[in-house]
Formats: sequence, structure tokens, C-alpha cells
Amino acid sequence: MGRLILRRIVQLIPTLFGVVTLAFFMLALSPGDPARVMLGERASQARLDELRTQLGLDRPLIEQYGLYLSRVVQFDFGTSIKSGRAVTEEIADLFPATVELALAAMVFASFTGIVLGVLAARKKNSLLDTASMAAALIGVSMPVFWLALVMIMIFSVGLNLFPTGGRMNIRYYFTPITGFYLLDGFIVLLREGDPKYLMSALHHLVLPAVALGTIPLAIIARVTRSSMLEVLGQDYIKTAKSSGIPDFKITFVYALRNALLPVVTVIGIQFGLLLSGAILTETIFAWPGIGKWLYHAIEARDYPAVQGGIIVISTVFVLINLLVDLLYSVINPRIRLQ
Amino acid sequence: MDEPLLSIQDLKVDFSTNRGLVRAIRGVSFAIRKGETLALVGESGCGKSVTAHSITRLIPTPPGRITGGKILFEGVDLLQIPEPKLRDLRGSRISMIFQEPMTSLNPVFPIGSQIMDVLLTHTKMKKVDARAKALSLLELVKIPAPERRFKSYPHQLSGGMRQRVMIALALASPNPGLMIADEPTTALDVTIQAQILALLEDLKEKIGMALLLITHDMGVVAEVADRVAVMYAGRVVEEGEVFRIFENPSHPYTRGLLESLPSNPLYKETKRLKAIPGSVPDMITLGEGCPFANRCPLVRPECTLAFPEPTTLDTDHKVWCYAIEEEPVL
Amino acid sequence: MNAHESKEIILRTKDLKTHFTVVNPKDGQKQKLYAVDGVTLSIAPGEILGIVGESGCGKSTLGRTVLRLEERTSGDVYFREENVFEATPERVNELRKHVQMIFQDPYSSLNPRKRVSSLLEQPLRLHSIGDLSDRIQRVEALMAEVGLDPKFRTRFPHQFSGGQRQRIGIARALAVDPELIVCDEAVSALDVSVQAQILNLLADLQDRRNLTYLFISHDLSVVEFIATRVVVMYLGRIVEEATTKDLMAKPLHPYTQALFEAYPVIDPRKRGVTKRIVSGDVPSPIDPPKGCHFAPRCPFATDRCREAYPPTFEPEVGRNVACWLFGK
Amino acid sequence: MAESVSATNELPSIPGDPSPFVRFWTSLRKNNSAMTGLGIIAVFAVVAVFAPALAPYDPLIQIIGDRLTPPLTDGYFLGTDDLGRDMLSRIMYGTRISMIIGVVSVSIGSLVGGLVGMLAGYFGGIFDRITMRIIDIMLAFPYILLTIVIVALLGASLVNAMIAIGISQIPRYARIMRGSVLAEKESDYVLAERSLGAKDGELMFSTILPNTLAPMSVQATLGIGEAILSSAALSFLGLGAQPPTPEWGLMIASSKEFVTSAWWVVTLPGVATLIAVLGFNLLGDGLRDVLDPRLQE
Repeated sequence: MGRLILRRIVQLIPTLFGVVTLAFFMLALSPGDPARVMLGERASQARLDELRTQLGLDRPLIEQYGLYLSRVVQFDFGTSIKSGRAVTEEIADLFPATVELALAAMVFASFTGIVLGVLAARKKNSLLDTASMAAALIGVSMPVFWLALVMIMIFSVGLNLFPTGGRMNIRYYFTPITGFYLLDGFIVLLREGDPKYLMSALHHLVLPAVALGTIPLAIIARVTRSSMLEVLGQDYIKTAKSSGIPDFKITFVYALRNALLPVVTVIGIQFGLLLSGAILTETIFAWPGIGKWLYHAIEARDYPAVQGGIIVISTVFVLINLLVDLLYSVINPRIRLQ
Repeated sequence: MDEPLLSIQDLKVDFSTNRGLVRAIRGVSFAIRKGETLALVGESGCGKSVTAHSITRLIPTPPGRITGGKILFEGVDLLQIPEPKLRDLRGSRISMIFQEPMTSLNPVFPIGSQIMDVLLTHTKMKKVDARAKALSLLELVKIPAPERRFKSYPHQLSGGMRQRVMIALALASPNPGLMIADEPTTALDVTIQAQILALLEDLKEKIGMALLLITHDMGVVAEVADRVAVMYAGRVVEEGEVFRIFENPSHPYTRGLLESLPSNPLYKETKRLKAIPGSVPDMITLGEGCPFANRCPLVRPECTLAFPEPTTLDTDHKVWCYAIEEEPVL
Repeated sequence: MNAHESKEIILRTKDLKTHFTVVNPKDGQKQKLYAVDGVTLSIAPGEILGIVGESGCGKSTLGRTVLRLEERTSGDVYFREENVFEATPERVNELRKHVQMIFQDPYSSLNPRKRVSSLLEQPLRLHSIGDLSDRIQRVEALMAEVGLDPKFRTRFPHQFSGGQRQRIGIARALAVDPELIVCDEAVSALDVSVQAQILNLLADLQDRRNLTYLFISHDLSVVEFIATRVVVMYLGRIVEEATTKDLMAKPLHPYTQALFEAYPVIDPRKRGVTKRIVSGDVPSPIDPPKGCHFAPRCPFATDRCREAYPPTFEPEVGRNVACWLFGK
Repeated sequence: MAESVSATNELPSIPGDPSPFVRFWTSLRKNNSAMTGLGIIAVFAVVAVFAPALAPYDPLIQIIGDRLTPPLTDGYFLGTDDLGRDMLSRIMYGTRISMIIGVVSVSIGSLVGGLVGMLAGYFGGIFDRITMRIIDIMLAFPYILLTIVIVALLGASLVNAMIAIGISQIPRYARIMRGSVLAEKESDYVLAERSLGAKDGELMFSTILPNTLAPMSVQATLGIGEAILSSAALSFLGLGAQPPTPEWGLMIASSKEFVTSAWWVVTLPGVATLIAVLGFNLLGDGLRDVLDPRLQE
């Protein structure tokens, strides 16, 4: 097992190297001049040249790349053109918000998706199966940003059940502790016995999490169902039946354990995709996370920020996939080393 | 004659397919006595596995459907009892082993716990006792170092070992009555097949259970069966004691089947086999007559109209064939 | 092997090895699989050489390597004294006119999207045999020769039964008029009654066209029926070689004996005779046992067997056994 | 010839036309999902082709006096947007754009990806290792992020969005193609044709290719749906179509501040997107059911 993990981590290095390279050249080669972006249209040539020298933009591209690479390995993504702050710092500030949202969405999607998928497979072609699979199909066919808007329209504007955006009631003077507001709210509850921060954080989280989780939910439900159906047709299920094992146990122990193997992979991929899907959802729900930040960075052609954002999101994505692969080999005894 | 352990009477099973309704089993009857080994033999698609799976109602429904007949096990019609009662019988009085030992065991659980699960389902054993019993079962099926193997996963075992585990699983009951073995050695190498057949023989004697052996291999039949039922295209065409079947095969199909074997001493010199011409009929378009009529050397006009009633040649040797009266009865 | 030195040889292999690299799913480590591990044999024209053995003995890989469908690891294959592995790709294609193959599974060895006519026409076209009308005629003749009605030439493989598909496979192999046909488990997937038809057909064709077969099968009775000489393989190596008659009369190698003992006898009266069933499993060709590969299961194994792989001995004229029991 | 052979010419009579295509079509016709999807796609295709004839208004003309007219009012079947443009006409013209984007970007992705996958799978070796490494790096970017980055590189426009979506979809086709080529390459019938003397080109394109089309066409169908969604997302972010193009995503984006007052301006383009994508997903699912050999019997 240890050797496998080590091998996989070593294998990651060229991939991450490729990611950094691609991110650098894509933006370095793209039209537009960062110096002009920073100084505005009316800046003098002298000022522009000065800034270019300062940013190292006057050097050959390959030299810039080498420089960038050497900084990236020290987790230095440069300074945001727009805010003037270190990109690493900005990302560190915003990351908890995105992770909290993505985790909430994923927990919601995985749990509901697996339950729906199992129930649908157990009663194949029943009303529940048809209805939930139709819903799942509609779920995967929706633009996520549109769903978010429609949900705001219905649940915030129409029914006034949830706030339209933000992470916490703005009237509360709240200083984040960990940056994960649910956790922070819980800490405050423990410390001061005041549940209002926890409740407010939860209240703000529900709508974006459900909106962001809908597509993964639909996908997980579909994969769970088809995986369950495939497993239920396997010989070892026939063996269990012919041994008199009760149906309930066959479904939820004998079959589900096997059926979950592909589902775990899908959950991992979806979790990674959620991080980028957040670009859309966070923008709509005014959720102060990486996605919204990256969106504005792209809009403003804030190259260091965009490069940094892409590299961080892709790295997290790759790490999650690695984690899922390892988890897969842990729950699949055919790969696990005894 | 004493009451048979299992008696199948006029069983009929249909399958609906894209191309139309397949009448896979068209009125099959046979019986197994306590402690006896009955081989249900026939070529692929003849319905022998479907028959076996019908006994414990493991036919996937849909597309399959049991449309008629009775399956009496110790006098109780298995087709009539409710599902929970049947489930109590499965694995305790009637157990099954399958062709593919590679896929018949759950890949994500250790084999010991799979055996324990069956024990705990059918008895009120404590876990410790179930573990001890499972270990003794592994020992019974001659798995070397059962203590160590107990925690093994199926993929860590060879095909032969897995089939032994399957047999142990089938014996995980306080009172096994009938074991249905569906092509238990087909996927195995011949040296391993010999081991498994010897083990089955041995266990039958020790435990006194009956064995319904589904196979296409006449060699396996000759090795282990007490009685034989020969199936062809959804019908039993001949049934009898194993010596009768091999020494006096009376249905033209049984005869053809035995003569097709390359190991038949008939061919030591000629270097040509006496093959049955033609191929198995399409089960969708097949009519009411004898399904073998289109390949039969003794075919008569009435053969294509209706399936014959059985002719009893002597005790326990029945043949479903019109041409049989002409044959001298031994 | 000396037995055939005097005679004409159509195909021979010299210490042929075909190893595969497989990846262990547990740790991603690469391992070697010794599928064929030093096989020397030869076939004379008109002979039917049976190759028999259990799964993992390398018999199918051997058949494929002979046709250069697998690359060898070492050793050589000679077709009429021409080294197949040193031939140019063009020459290999020419050689494939002379050596053909019949596959095990009649369901998977025919391209499901081609009609019988184009399946049979393809080899003719590839070797530029005749013009179009010629080829159509030849296709019909081939179908008739293997017992298929030429009017079915526009059908697709899925519209035939298993036996009929195998006839198509045979016709395709015959299309280029080969001298040698490698039959890789050619009748194993078929039901007994159909298997008999195909065996008869193969025997007829061999007579009529004076073909040479390399007949690979796990089924002893089939090999006994059709082959003139038999090679027994175990874990990538030949353990015994003899004429069919000699072998059936008296198997010498303990593994051959075990195989014969294990094979069911089609006579219920003889079942009482106590069998000596060999114990244990066939080891994996990834990690074959040291010394004689059969030693761990062999009732006669000595320390020497466990130490070194035995050379080939010739205890009787024309018989070769790789077993220390027959060493001087 | 021995008599044993002569009597083997009876074939089970199989009703219906025998060709694999006809077989495929008959089973597809029985598949509700596929037929519903095909129906939806057909309707959208007709609308796309005949948009100029079918649309009641010019999609770009602004009648400020009629701005934000609700549906079924004053002759506006689906109402008007915040600039007084007819929603129905805009959605109809949007169909054109979405269909073109879907087809073009999937063509780019599947042709490039398919070719790369075919060559990598068939020849293996160093080419395989290099291309698969590149594919891995592309897959290390989450799909939508990759698309966004490529558009950011090329500059925001509809054409660039198409190219970006196409490029982002290359890895999946390459992988699917490579996977099926690897599987087919080892299959008996390819081995058989190789043993007959067939050359690489023939094996790749005439033997293997047709047998890989099933998974590829399933993925391509689903890919069109996803391309439509991606294009809408890009336009929503201002990276795809530019105003006043009647692109669905852009329509949603430009009217999102009216969520509170005029439900239709946001809802309707989304519904159109949903139905169009649903059509392709239904067809894709249906195709998978029909083409998956494991499900056939």
C-alpha cells in the first residue's frame, strides 16, 4: 500500500508540472498587456516600460517561465494586479468559503444520490425508479447558473425562505476564526452559547449548496443505479439468494458494497468539478470564494491571479482524484495489499 | 417406492425476448430420491440450467416466467409457497453451486465471513460457534490451512479452491437435503475437475444429501451419476439409471450424443465420428412436436405433430420417442 | 528433435520463448509471465500435431507466436527453414498465405459487421488472388466445401449457429490455400454433437487437401481422436512428446499420467476403479516453481526435481520426456 | 464429402432484415428514451434551420415601449425582454447558435480526440505515452475551467467558445477511442484478419473503427448536450457570445437583475437550454442501452 501511494504521488509530479506550464503559457501568450491593465489606457510609455521591467515582462518568455516556476514551487504566485495583494494570500483567505460550499454540496449530493440510486435499482421500472431517473436526467441537462437563478427566484424572492446571497447575516459583526463559517458558528455556540451565527451560516449555505449539488446528485444517482443493477445481476448475488440471505441484506450489504466502487470514483470527479462549477454559483450567490474571485480576475485580466487560481484549483482537483484512487484501492480488496 | 425428495412435474418456463416468446421449458418431469445423484445432461440451450434455477425460483422475472407445473420438495410445492418460506429453504435444505467459481463469490468479503453469514441466517448460532463451524466446513472441503484461508478474499484463491468454498457455502446448514450443482466443473481444468468430483462424491456419502448435477459432459455423468435425465430443447427425452443410459441408450438423441464423443471406442480405427447432423432448433419457431425430429434418423410423420408420451422400458428407464416400440426391449 | 531429422519439416521452433509483461494491480509493479518458455518442436507435412495441456500452459500463445501474431522473446520459428522472425513485414504477410489459423470462439473471431461473402473474400483480396468474379466463385466454392449453402453468403455471422460460424472460420482459413493450419481450441466452444461434425470436417479437409495441422486443445479425447502425434505442455514447456498411439498406450511423464487419470471415463462401470488424483493447483506462469514445474504436485518428486529443470530424455525411440525419472 | 456435413444448412429463420444497421434501428425504435430524444432534437433542428421563417419578429429589434411584456400579452407569445425584444424570436434564433456550437465543437473534439486515441491505442509505444501524458494534463484541469482558460487565451467570442469547448472535449474522446481500440485490437476477429495478412491501415480504419463507433457515438451525443451547456455558461460569464447575439446563456446573464420582477426573461432561455440538452441526453442514454453489448441478448 505504502509503495502504491508513493508511486502515485511521484506520478503526480509531471502532471502538476504540466499544469503549471500550461497555465503559464496560456496566459503569457494571450492578447493583452498586464502593464496596461494595471496603469490604465492613458498611461505614458515610460511608465509602462518601467512597470514592465519591474514585472519582468521585458525579459524573454522562457526566462519569465523559469522565474515563474521557481516561485511557484515556493507557493508564490505573484501579486494580484487588481488588489496589489499576494495571490497566495488572497487564495488562502477565500479558500475555506469554497471548500465549505463544495463539501456541503457534495455531502448533500452523495447521500441523496446514493439513496435514490439504490432505491431506484431495487425497484427497477417502478414509479419511484422512473420518476427519480427522469428527475436525474433533467438534473444533468440543466445549466447550473440558471438553476441557481431560478432557485433564488422561487425560494428567496418568491417564498422568502432563504437569503439571496452572502455567507452570514451582514448585521452580525462576525470575525471568522477558521474561515469555515459552519465550524466557526459552532465554535461560538460552544464558547458563548449563542447559536445565531451557526444558524445564519447554515441558512445562507442551504440554497447555494443545493444548487451546486444538484448536477452531481443527478449523476451520482444515475451511476449508483446502473452500478447497482449491474451488481445485482452478478453471479455472487445469485449465490447469496440461493443461500437464503434476506433481500434487504443482499441489497444493502452484498450488492451496495460492490456497487459503491464506481460511485466513489464518480464522487471524486464530481467534487473536483464542483470547485470549478463554483465559478458560476458563487458569482450568482455572492459567495466570497475562489470561484467568484477567479471570475472577477478573468474579467479584469488579472494574470497572476488567474494563473494562481487555475493552478490551485487544478492541483486540488488532481489531489482529490488521487485520494479517490487510494480510497478505491482501500475499499476494493482485489487491489488492497494484505 | 418411497417418496422422492424432489419431484418436478410438468414444469413449464417461458422467456420473453426481443425476437418473441421462448418456451424454454416445455413440460419437464423427473424426480430425485434421498441421497441420490441425478445428472441432468444436455447441450447448451436445452434448458437444464433453467430447470435447476426454477427449483429455487431463481429465474430472473421478467424476462422469465414459470407458467406451469409443480416442484414438490418433501411434498411441498415450491412454486406455491410464499417467498419468505422459500428463502428459509434456500441454503438450508436446498443449496446451489454454480459454473463460474470466479464470479460466484462476493469479491469484497472474506470467504470465512461469507460462510458465517449463511450459517447465521439459518441458525441461531453465536458468532464464535459460527466461526468454528465455518472453519470445520473449510476443512471438510479440504482447503489447506483453513485458519489462514478464512480471511482470504475470493480473488486470492485459485479456481478449484473457490469451487471448494462454494461447496462449503452450500453445506453451511444444519441439515442439507439437496445440492444443485450447475456445471460445477466446466470452468475448471481437468485435474481440478477430478478433485472436485471426488470431493462431491465423498461429501455425499458423509452427509447423505441428494445431488442434482447439471452438466453437458457425458464423462462427468459416467463418473458420478446414479441416474440420468437427458434434456433436449426444453424436454426430457430419456431418463433412467446411469448404466441403462450408457449401455442401452434408447432415444435417438441420447444415442447420437454418446456416439458423437471422440473418446467413444467405436472410432479407434475409422477416424470419423458419427455426428448428429444439423443443429438445435430455434426455440421461438419450434412447434409442438418432438424437438429432435429435424435431426432424427428415425423420424416419422407423427413426430412433428405432438411430443410422445413416455415409454417405460423397464423399471425407471423412460423414453419419450415414437420409434421406441420397434426397438427390442432388453 | 531427432525423430524427424530425416523427414521433411514444414514448421519447427527452436527454444522458443514468449514472455509477457503484466502489471500487478496491487502495487503497479511489472512482472514477467512465462507463457511459452523454451519450446522446441517440429511438424512434418501431412501430420496432425496435437498440443494438449491445461489453462496457463502456453499452448495458445505458442500457436500465436508461430504465426508471429505475438512477438517472441527469444528462440526462433522456421517455416520451411525460413526464419519467420527475421522475415520482412512483407514476407511475413506472404508467409501467412501458407500458415493459417482457426480460432476457438466462433462468436468472437468473425467481424460482426461483415457479411460472410466479404469475410471470405478478404483473404483473397489481401493476397491479390483472382479478380472480383473469380473471387466470388471461390467464395461460393469454399462455402460449399465446408458444408455451408452458398446462398447464405449475404448473411452476417450472428445469423449462424456456433457450428456454422466455425465452418465460416474454417472456410476463411482455407481461402488462401494454406499448407499448415493452427487450430487453436477449434472445437472447444462447441456442443458435443456439433463438435463431432466439425472434427469430421477437419479430418476430411486434411485428407482432401493434404493439410498439416497444429491442433491445440485442452481436451484429451479430441486430441486423441484427431492427432497423429501429441505434445503435452505444462507451464510453458513441453513435458512429453510421442505418437498418439504410444502416448495413449503408456503415458510416461507423471503429469501426463495425472492428466490421463483425471480425464473422465465414458463408462460408468469403470468408475469404481480407484483413481490417483493429482493434488494441488496449476501454479501461475508468473511465478513458476523452481526446478521441474510439476515437482510440487508430483508424487515421484525428489530433491533433484525441485532443484533443476530436467532435460529431455528419450527412453524409447521417438518418445521424449522431460523428467528426471528417465535420466540415466 | 462425408454425409455428416451436408445436412447442416438449416438456419434458424430470423425475421426482419438482417443487416446490423437495420437491427440497430429496430431496437432503437423500441427505445422510448432514444425516440423521445430524437423527437426533441428534430424539433430543435427544424427551428434552427427555419428560424428566419418561423420567428415572428427580428430577434434584434428593440421596441422600448413594449419592454418586459409578460408572455401571452400583446401578441408576444413568450413576452419581451428588458430591451423590448421578442423572447420567442430570440429563443428560436438561439436554437441555431446552440445547435451549431454543439455540432461544431463535438466535431472538433471527436475528430481530433478520435484520431489521437486511435493512433495511440493501435500503435502504443512512445507516441501513446506522450499523448496520454498530455491528455492527463488536460484532464487535470476541471473541464469548465479548461474551457474558460482557453477562451481567455483566445479572446471572448462565440467562435472561440466553440473551439475552446471542442478542445476541452478532446481528452474524453481520445480516452474512449483508445480504450475501445485497445480492447478491439486484442479481439479474436482482429487477430484473425491480421493472420490473414491485413495491414495496419485496413485493420485500423476498416476493421477496428466501425466497432468503436458505438461508444464514440454515445459520447458524442452526450457531448453535444454538454457543449450547449458549456456555451451557455461561457456566454453567461461574458466569455462566449457577445450582445446582442440571442444566445441562451447570454440572454439569462443579461436579464438576471430582473429575477425579482420578470420571471420569464430568466426562466425561458433556461427552459429552452434544458429541453435541448435533455433531448441529446435522452438520445445518448437510449443509444447506450441499444449499443451496449452487455445489455443486448
